[in-house]
Amino acid sequence: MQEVLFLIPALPLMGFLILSLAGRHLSKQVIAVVGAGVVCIAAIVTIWLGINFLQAPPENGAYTETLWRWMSVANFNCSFSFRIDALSLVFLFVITFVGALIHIYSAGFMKHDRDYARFFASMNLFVCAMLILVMADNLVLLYLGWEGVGLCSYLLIGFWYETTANVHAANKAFYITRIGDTAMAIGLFLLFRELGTLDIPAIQKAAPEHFIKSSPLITSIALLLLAGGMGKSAQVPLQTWLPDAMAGPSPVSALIHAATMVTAGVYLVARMHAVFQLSPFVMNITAVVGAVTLLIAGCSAMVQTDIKRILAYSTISQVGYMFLALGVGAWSAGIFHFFTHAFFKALLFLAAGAVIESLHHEHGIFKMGGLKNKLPIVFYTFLAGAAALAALPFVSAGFFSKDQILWYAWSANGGNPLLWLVALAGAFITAFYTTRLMLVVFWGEIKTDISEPPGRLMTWPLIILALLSIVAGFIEWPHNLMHVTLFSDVVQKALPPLTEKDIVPSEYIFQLIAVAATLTGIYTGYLLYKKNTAIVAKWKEVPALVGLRNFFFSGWRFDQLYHTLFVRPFMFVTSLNKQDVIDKIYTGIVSIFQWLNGIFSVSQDGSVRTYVISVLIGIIFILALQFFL
Amino acid sequence: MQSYSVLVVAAILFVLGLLGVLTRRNIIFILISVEIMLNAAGVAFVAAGARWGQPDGQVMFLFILAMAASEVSVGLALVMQVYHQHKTLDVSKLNNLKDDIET
Amino acid sequence: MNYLFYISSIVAIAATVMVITRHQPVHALLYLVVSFLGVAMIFLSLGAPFVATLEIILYAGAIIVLFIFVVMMLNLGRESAIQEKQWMQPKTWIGPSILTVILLAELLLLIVMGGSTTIPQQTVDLKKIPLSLYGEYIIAVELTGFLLMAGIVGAAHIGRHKKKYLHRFLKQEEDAVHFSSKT
Amino acid sequence: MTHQQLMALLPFMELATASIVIILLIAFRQGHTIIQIIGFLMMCLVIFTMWYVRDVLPQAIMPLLIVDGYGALFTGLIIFCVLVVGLFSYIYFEEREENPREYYILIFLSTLGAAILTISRHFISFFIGLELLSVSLYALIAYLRTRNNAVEAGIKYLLLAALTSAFLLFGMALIYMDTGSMDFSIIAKKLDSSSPLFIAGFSLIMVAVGFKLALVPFHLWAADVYQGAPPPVASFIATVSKIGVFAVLLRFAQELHLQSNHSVMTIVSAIAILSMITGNILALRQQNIKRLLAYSSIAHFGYLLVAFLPGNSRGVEAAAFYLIAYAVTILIAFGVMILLSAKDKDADSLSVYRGLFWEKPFVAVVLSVALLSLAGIPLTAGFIGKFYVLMAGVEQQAWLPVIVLVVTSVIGLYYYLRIISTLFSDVAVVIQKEKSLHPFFYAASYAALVVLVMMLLGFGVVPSIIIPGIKQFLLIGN
Amino acid sequence: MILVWLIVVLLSGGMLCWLIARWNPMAAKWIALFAVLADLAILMNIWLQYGRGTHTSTDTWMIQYQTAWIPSFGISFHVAIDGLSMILLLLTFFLGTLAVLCSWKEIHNRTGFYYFNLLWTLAGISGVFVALDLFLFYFFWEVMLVPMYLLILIWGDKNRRYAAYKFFIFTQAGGLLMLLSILSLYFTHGAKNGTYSYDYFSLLNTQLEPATAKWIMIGFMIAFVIKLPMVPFHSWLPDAHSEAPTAGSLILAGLLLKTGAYGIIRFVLPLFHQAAVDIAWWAMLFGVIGIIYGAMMAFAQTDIKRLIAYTSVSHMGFVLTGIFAFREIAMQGVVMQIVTHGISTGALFVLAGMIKERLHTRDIEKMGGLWTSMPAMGGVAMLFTMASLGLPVLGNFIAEFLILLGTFQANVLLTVLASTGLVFSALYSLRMMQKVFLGPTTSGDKLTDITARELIILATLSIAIVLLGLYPQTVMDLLSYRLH
Repeated sequence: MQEVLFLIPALPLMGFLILSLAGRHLSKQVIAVVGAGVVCIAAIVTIWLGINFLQAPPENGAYTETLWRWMSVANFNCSFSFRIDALSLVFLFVITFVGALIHIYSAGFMKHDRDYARFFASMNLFVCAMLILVMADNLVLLYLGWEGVGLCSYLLIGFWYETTANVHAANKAFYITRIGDTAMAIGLFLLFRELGTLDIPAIQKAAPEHFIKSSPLITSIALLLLAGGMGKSAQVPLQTWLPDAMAGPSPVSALIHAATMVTAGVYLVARMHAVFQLSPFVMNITAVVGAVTLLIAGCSAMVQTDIKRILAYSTISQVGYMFLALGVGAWSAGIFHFFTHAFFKALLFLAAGAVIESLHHEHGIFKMGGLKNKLPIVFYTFLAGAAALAALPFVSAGFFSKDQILWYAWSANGGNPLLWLVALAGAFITAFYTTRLMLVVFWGEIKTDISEPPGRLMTWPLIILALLSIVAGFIEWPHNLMHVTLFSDVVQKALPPLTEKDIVPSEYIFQLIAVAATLTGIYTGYLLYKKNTAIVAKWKEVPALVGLRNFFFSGWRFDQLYHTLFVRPFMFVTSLNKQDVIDKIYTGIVSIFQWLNGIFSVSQDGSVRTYVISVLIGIIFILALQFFL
Repeated sequence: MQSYSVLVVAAILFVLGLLGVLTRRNIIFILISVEIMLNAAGVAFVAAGARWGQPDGQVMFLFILAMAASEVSVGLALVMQVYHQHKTLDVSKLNNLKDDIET
Repeated sequence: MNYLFYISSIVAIAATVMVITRHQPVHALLYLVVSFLGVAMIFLSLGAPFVATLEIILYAGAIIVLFIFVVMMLNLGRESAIQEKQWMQPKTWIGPSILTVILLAELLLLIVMGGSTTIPQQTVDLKKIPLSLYGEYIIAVELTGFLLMAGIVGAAHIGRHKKKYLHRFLKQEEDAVHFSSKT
Repeated sequence: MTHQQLMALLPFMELATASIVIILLIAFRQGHTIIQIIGFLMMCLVIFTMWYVRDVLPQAIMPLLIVDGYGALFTGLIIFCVLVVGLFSYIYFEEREENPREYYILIFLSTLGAAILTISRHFISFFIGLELLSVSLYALIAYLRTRNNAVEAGIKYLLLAALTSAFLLFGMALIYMDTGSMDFSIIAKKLDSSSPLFIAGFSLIMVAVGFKLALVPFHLWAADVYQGAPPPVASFIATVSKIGVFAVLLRFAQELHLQSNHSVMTIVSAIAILSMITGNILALRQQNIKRLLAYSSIAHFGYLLVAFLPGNSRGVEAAAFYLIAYAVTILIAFGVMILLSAKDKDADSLSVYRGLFWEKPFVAVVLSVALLSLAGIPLTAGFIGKFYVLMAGVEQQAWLPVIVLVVTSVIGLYYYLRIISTLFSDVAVVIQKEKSLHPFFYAASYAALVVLVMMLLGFGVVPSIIIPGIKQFLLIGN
Repeated sequence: MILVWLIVVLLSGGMLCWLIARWNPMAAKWIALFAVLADLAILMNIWLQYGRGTHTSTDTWMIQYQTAWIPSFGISFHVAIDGLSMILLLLTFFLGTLAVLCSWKEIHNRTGFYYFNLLWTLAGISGVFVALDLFLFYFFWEVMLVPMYLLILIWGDKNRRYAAYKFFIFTQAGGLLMLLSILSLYFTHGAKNGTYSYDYFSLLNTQLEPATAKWIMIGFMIAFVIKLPMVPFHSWLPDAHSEAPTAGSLILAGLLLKTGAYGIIRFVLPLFHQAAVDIAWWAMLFGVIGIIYGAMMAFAQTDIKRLIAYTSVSHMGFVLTGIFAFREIAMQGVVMQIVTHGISTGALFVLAGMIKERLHTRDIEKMGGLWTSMPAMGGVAMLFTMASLGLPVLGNFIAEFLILLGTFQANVLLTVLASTGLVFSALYSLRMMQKVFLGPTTSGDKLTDITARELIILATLSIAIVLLGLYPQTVMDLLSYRLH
């Protein structure tokens, strides 16, 4: 069983190698078969492996496989080795399965693109890197995957590189995530210095023994790792890259910037729970970051006009929920939300992609409209996704996962009423903007002509994902309603147990409030964008509201802030010193000598008298020397 | 007679010759001044010889004499050449050889 | 003898001062003769009659005559005197004078610091001079011969007066041009 | 004078005879070539004799001279240089319409002077040797008297040389007054090292020596004279004259143990430091190769003084090796210049050398090697020389001069590289095809250059082929 | 003796190239290629013989050869290789081969002399890596200088004269100080032990006064950090790199800089251990300054070769920091960095050369969108850009990671600062990629993508960098031959 672990990342890697080396000479069909095929096989292998895993759990809760010794210096050893436990398995499943669907979708979506091979190569590489990330047995290998997905994200955001803005967006994504990565790397150094190992199981084991709980040391380690996670998962304050990352093709947004890569931070925090648990302070920080992020991003999502940006902000916001869950100690809830979110957000992006593709690459939602009848499959699937996003009670996967988070935000040991309140507000906001999106895009009158409806390659994945968006939640029910805990049972094996507060109000009340918030949100959306659109028009004349709207629209002006704080000064300093001041020192020395040469040359004026005077001065000097010695 | 008094006289003569070299423009004068300096050195030698009661000082003077003679002969030949080529004996006109500072 | 030394020293120094300040070449040369005579007297006072004689014969006699000969040959007279006069402004000699005075001061200081012994007032035996010349210093004398030869050969070559020719074949043409310009 | 003393003096006598022979040849109206060949043979004879008589060394010819290994080494070097200079002179003068016959007399006489300097141990021989050298040089510098500025260079050299000779004499007189002898070894015995008269005397002697070696601040003549003099004469000044004078200075210092005299060492260090700095800075932007070489030689003798400072055997070896390397290098540089000189104009402007590599690769490479040697880059003798000198300096822990040496060498690199980069620059000047040299001259001068370059590289890569020889020579008489 | 042959092959090959090019320039190329390949083969053979097996003997030196050279000074021709030398020599001949290949078409004139200089530079470099006599070391140190100078001077770009001077004078200035230090060490050692020798092994045992050791070490250090280069002494590098021909840049970046690092590891640390420990903090600080300063400079450049040159400054900052951390992990990282930087930066220079060959400009403002016409080159460029910014899988990551991991144990603050280099490297690398290969297409005419010869060069480099990233242990084992 364990011997095939390497196949899972190796298959996409093979696809990448074939496509990148020989891609130019292959026909599009072959490319699509190779590109999507390897991921499908990987998915099959994963599922087979998963079934085995569930049926006969390995002894220590994980499959491991060591490929080769990577580095071994002094006391530092690390290998190319994989390890799959329940947590990894969830991620593996999502990555390969959703990945496979998205690849299939892409085969249709990208069929007119010139760089078909490059697209699939990058996608395969991404899958490979992401798989390594979640399968890594040690943090160095995890870091390898971590950076690898960053690279692929960069490559794919800038896929249409001929537009400068896309390239800038790609760079931005890379830069900002790199900041987080660097922090994480420093965290690794610190961990290694303390524990002398970077193997994950070893860390899990050694950390509680070695560190004193809440000591500054463990806090800094956890903070640094968290910073890494925040960069990758677009959490405040490192969230600004994700909305821009929508410059990439929609399948990319679906795969990387919704389903998988942005949740790498979640994975990291969950994976390193041993470290995080030792520092309640950092746990709190994580929760607060999540809460703040979900609110900020949610507000921005409310006013966006670009369909993909709305989804992007909503992604940030949903990942914020996951962080919140992790922060309060509801580990499995966070992962569960990741699980459901992967389906419905991927679905939403893919569907949005289909919409955009059909509307001649139109992104603005106010230029869409009335697509309900024109693109029925897209509409219904989108609806399923939107319902999940808005957490429509009982009929969507999103409801089950989000409800858990809301509940634990208050009731878990790290929970807090304030966090709950924020999460609740977030739920309302989410419902509101989802409704707004649906109404504007699919109802109303047609504003842009439709070219061709998406083909079957594109619709089938949509349908599968839509089904999953509805049913995926059923594996885990709130325990006061129906005791189904299939998901947490599995995941819990790899995660610490949840501890709840002793005294909490009844869970039903919370569920009711949450449902109410969602429904209110949906109604508000309906009110403003369907029933009585005049209200919005009226608001547009109030300067304060317009200001607020612009503030939200620009993502709370984080970009401008960073621009003035970091980018501009950096550009200024570098451009100031383009010619290298240090070089001036040397050119200065040279000029001094040239000047001296000029001075000395004056003595060579060809006059005998000068020469004699020089002799005279010389002897005077030499004789004078005697008197001073 | 003290030895230093002779040396003082020799030094004065020597320095006067040097002053002559510095202040005169005519090459002939400069040569003359050099002769004065050589002569001053001769005085010092003879004085030193006298002090130690040796003939070496005077012998040295003879060599100085010979050297002065040969020097003057070549020197004057050069003076003639200079005069023929430059039509002047002004030493400050002889400055074709010098550093040309490039800019 | 001491008086002889001091008087002749004063004469020599005074005459030397005159040498370096005269404008007329011939005047300067005549003062130079006086200076040499003074030096000869100093030699005499130091008990070196032989070199005193040589000083008069060779320096005052031969070398000065050589100078005078050149001065006459080049016809340096009034012109050169005027030129020197223009040149001998205070600004030209004041700087060098200061420097030379410093040098003199340093030399005198070192000489005086060097202490003094009395110079014996006796003539070095005249015989000793030729004996050492042709005894231990014989090689030096021979070399002096070569030195004089170098002087003669050098002077003979340099002093030879030749027109500037680019090439020997051009000589005749140039002569022709020269000739035509004269007529 | 004993037989052995005569034997020891034989090479010097042959040198003297050579000048007489030339006079006789001139008297019998022999041509340039004959004179050249005879002169060449005489030189070879001198070297041969030197080799022949080495067994009787050391021989002191009291009180003036001592022919020991040290003297023989430097005399040999001088003769070697003259041999090469003579060859170049032949080529040079054959091209020019100037009667070159007296030239050889003067060359022999000045060589004699320099050779005497290397073996003198007495003020009188020191003085006579120096004067013999200088008086001949006056005439040699102005030898091409009809050429522009040759006479100017001659008169400048004459006036200053005579002036500094007066200083030399006065200095000698002071020392004589102080010690009662002009014999180096007796002076050493009687010397009270802190005697003011001696210090004054030595300072005045340093003026003359400094002048001849073109040390700062007595260096100002050098560039003008190099520029005005014919290249063979300039190379003669740069090598023979300086070697001779340096040899006598070194002997004087060794005999008197001057290196242990604090004030003397201060003077010498000061001069060395000033020379290194001034020479290199003056050369920085110089466009005239002759002047540039003059400036660089100022710096090089500053370096050499660093080897002079320790006063131990290593210092002497270093100086000897450095002088050998320097002489070979300078001869190459001037040889190339002579080879490239047009009839009416010496190849002293840097523009002549532009792109030379593409026109005459061999000559350019040879010149580059010489320049690299001057700059002290490995594979060349100049490197080993500089290394030797540094070694001597470091051993003595003369840190200030050593540091100055290093820093100024770096500055010096600039102008050597400037020439090299000119040689390799793209724009090749169309060299006017004048009457080219006779093939024989080409062959001869090329052969000479090849030999010199082989020496330069040989000493640079395998210095062992010469260092033991130097040591052996220096041991004779010690 | 085989080590002498390594150098002799290059030297004589160079001479032969020069001589034969008069008649047949093509033959010169083949001779050059053959000479370098021959050396590579010889070295591989040695490696297989000595390097692979588990070394049981305590002797860390694989091969030694010693013969008298200048006995009167105590100088011998002493060469030897251990793991470190072996790694660097392999790198030398590897990059040397590529340098010959990438000059194949670029150099049209004076081919013979060109290859002469190229091979002699390589000979000097290999000499530096094997010399165990300090004099010999210095000798080779300078020998590699002159031909490199000529390479820049003759075949360089527009401003080549200036660059060549600067390169030469900077290096020579450091070299002379090193010479002074060598001499001081020689005499100090001689005075203490009575034997005067330049031999590495005998000098190793010199007991030095702390003050003396400090001064002598500073002389060595200055020479090495100029070559490395450390920041205030780096200013020769951008000029030299940007003006040199492609092969010149390749050798400069790939090998010449490494001699500085090698010198520190081989000489400074063992000879003056305590003194080195004393200045460690400062050295690391300057390393960190170099990392950040170089990166910022690289970000500002518009000349592609200058940009890459400044990245070298930044990367070499890691080397300096790593060496003075005095941790084995960091040291392994340093050696990895030496190797991988040689390959990745070398590759970038090769790419820059290829671009310049096609566009006739080095100004990145005039480039853009080259991916469209040259996807293959773009892909390779992307690979090496990523290598340069330290992406895992590629060798540079291993190097930088190990260095930082090691230095972290020595000094937390400086390591944190050094780690910001990771961010900065992303800044300049991606900017370069964006300006050159991405963005709107500017060049109207169709450009040819890489040719077969270029493909060989780039593919070799790419494979090397990936292999180093995945199996760095090979290099590490080789090095531990020395360390243990």
